[in-house]
Amino acid sequence: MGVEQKLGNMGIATTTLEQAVAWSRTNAMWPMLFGLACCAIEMMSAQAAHYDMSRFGMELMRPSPRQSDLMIVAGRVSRKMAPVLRRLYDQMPEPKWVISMGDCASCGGVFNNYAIVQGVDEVVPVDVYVAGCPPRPEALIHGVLTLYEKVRGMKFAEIKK
Amino acid sequence: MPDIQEITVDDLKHLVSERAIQGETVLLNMGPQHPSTHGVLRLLLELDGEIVVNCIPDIGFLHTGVEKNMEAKTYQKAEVMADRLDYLNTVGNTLAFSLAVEKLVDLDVPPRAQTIRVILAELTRFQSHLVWLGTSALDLAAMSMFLYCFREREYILDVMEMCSGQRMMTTYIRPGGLWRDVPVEFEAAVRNILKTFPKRVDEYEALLTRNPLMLDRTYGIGKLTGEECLNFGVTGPMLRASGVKWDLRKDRPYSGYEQYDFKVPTRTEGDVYARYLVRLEEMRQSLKIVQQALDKLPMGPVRSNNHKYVPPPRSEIGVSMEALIHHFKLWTEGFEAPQGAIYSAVESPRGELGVYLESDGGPRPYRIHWRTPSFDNLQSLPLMSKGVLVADLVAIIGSVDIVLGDVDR
Amino acid sequence: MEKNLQPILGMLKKEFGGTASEYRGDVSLVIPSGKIVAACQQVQAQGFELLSALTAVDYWPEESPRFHVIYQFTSVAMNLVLTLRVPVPGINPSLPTISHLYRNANWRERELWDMFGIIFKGHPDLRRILMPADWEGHPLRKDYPLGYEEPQFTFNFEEINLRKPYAKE
Amino acid sequence: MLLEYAAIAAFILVTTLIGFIAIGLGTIFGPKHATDKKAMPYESGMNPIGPGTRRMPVRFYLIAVLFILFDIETVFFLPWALVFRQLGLFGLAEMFLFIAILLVGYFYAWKKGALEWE
Repeated sequence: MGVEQKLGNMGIATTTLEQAVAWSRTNAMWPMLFGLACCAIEMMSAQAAHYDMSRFGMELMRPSPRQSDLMIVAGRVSRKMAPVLRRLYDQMPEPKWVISMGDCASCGGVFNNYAIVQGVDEVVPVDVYVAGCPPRPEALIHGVLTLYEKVRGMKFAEIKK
Repeated sequence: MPDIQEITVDDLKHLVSERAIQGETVLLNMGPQHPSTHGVLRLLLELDGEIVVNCIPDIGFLHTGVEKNMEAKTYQKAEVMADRLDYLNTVGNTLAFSLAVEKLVDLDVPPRAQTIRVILAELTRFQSHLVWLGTSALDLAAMSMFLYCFREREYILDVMEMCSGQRMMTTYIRPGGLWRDVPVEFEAAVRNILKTFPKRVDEYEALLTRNPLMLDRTYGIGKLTGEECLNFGVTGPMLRASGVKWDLRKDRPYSGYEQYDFKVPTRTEGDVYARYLVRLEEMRQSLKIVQQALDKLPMGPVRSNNHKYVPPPRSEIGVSMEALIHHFKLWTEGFEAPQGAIYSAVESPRGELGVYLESDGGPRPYRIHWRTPSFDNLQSLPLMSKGVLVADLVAIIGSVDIVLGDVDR
Repeated sequence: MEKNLQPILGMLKKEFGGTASEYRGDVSLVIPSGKIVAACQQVQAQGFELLSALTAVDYWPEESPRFHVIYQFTSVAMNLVLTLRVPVPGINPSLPTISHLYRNANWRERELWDMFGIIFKGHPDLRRILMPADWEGHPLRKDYPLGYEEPQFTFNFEEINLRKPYAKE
Repeated sequence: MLLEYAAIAAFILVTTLIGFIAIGLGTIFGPKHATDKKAMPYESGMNPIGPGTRRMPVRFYLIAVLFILFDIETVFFLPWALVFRQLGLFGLAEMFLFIAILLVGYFYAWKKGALEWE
């Protein structure tokens, strides 16, 4: 964080600022429109009216990595797609998180063969793993809320300079 | 982790026009991560301003090696992967796999199971057309259509979950019948769908069919004639929108489809608008089939009693010795299919979904090839997109209704 | 076997000398690899407009005809289905292309080159289609390993954790 | 008289202030990790082919100019809309004349095919 680099830990002042920053991050975290396979269909129904992820601040699925804070890897990552996924992760601006949705993204799932990367944590650092094949929309929303706990728990001190 | 390979113009020079080599036209990636490619399809576009001079599709970004993986699994375990191929037509995939295995081992299926299979397959066709209608209307800026379609889709997913416990990847259809009988509330839920959905389809029709915006964006765009379709191996709604009346449910019926009377909608223009009309009419016909199948649902067993291939019901295991032996053998080693090679095809929402299954007498398929419709339907995209605007290309991709799990396998 | 498939089959057998066989109602004709393009032209002339499937089978330990390339034709007008099988040797397997007759053979042949290593002479743009461009080996061959990696459960969590290439930030 | 101008000045001041605050907070507090990969142009995850800047077809410029032209026309509606009740019939006729002139330009552009893409 910018202020942390400049002012260092100032007790009360930075904790209230942390809460303010955490509040602003968790209430408007825009995921990147990055559907790969079957989990993308469940992500779409989680985004649609019935389950409505917009209630949790995910109002828009931004197609370009420049305007997104969160990458939901929804689906199986093939060997040909892995470098593209890494490039998209690098092009996202800094406070960024990754949810690996579904078994195929988390550990290769039912496809244990030459074509699938066995777990997307070999390509991008993952914050939250959501189990299920495909996980129900409620499971994805539960994953999102666990990510929000992680974001709220972030202290400025440990943030990488 | 290898980096992305650098592609220069000269190693594509046999594909692009010479104006690209002189740098007059722009080579642009409508790449794997793009909102309107309906999945991880990469189109290398050669653009002259907004006009698409050349479109070179590049697929394989979702290649899961299903055919190789299925060779390493027994027939029961391999079916689980069949669901994930065309993830919008999950019941259709397991139906294609089960019909292929039943044809190979010559297994009978009780009539009740066949009727329930038809009901679930037609509901899946309806749900797949809903996702197509929602996403391709969203590409044409009809945002609310996406929300309406996914609202209806929840009802169908509830029925699937009621039967099998899983919303999408049900694996409910097994070689020899079904996993178990449908629950009691099944009939009421499907009746409710049959009561409300025709009105919903009329709502979509009212919103889009005579909408001047939709007409400007879809009428006369992406034309394909019947001969071109057949030459490209295009099947399904795209072929029927070009005037060729070829529907596997009608012409090569399977699983009891010959007992139902339904119309196969065809148009002659063969453009994006004709495909929209054909798919909308197919949604109505699917409801008619479900109606007739539900009225005629016979009682009886849902699994064949040929226990060499079909696990016996749990109640019998405690009683008879053969059932225990069959059960134990089937779930540890799987059944040995006779030596031979067969090809059996079903009509998926996208076209002819065929399974070439070859067995060498062992418990595992020696070779299984999935003839998926989107693989061939996508090959006609470069022909359709010559000289159109990029915005029209988006409408054409929507009308082809590709599912990348289907294309890359 | 549908009755109006007989004359076509008889004529094809006479002209290309293949051996016909029927299994579960599917008629298939084995044709030597030299005559496949002429056979496909003849089949297309007979009214089989749709090449519904083009795939291959790898009989690995046998070396002489190691691959069987399978052409599956469908006639929409006459509602008929016919299969042609072509044995191909294992050492630098190659076949002439039929993408000028059926345009969907273009990608199908590219897939066979990518997955089995069967070269199609005369193909306009024979590149890998499903695997990355710099991939070595042809995955669907029987002697190509499945690429199975041991899944990480609780009992073997630590030792797999050591050698799992986690992504650095 | 001065009071109205003060109100407009305050309005302009507050709007620019809000703009600068929003961007300023971002630059001060936002973490900055510029990596070379992040600076590369985004082309749906692939490497762009060929130079980024090249000759653009003139039609893009044409459409941009037409847009600006008719956009400014709508800008003139806003002050007119505030006071058109006091102006009465004269204001209405004046505005219709203004629109008519611009419509002539619009039909000219339409017939010359500036709106079609080819």
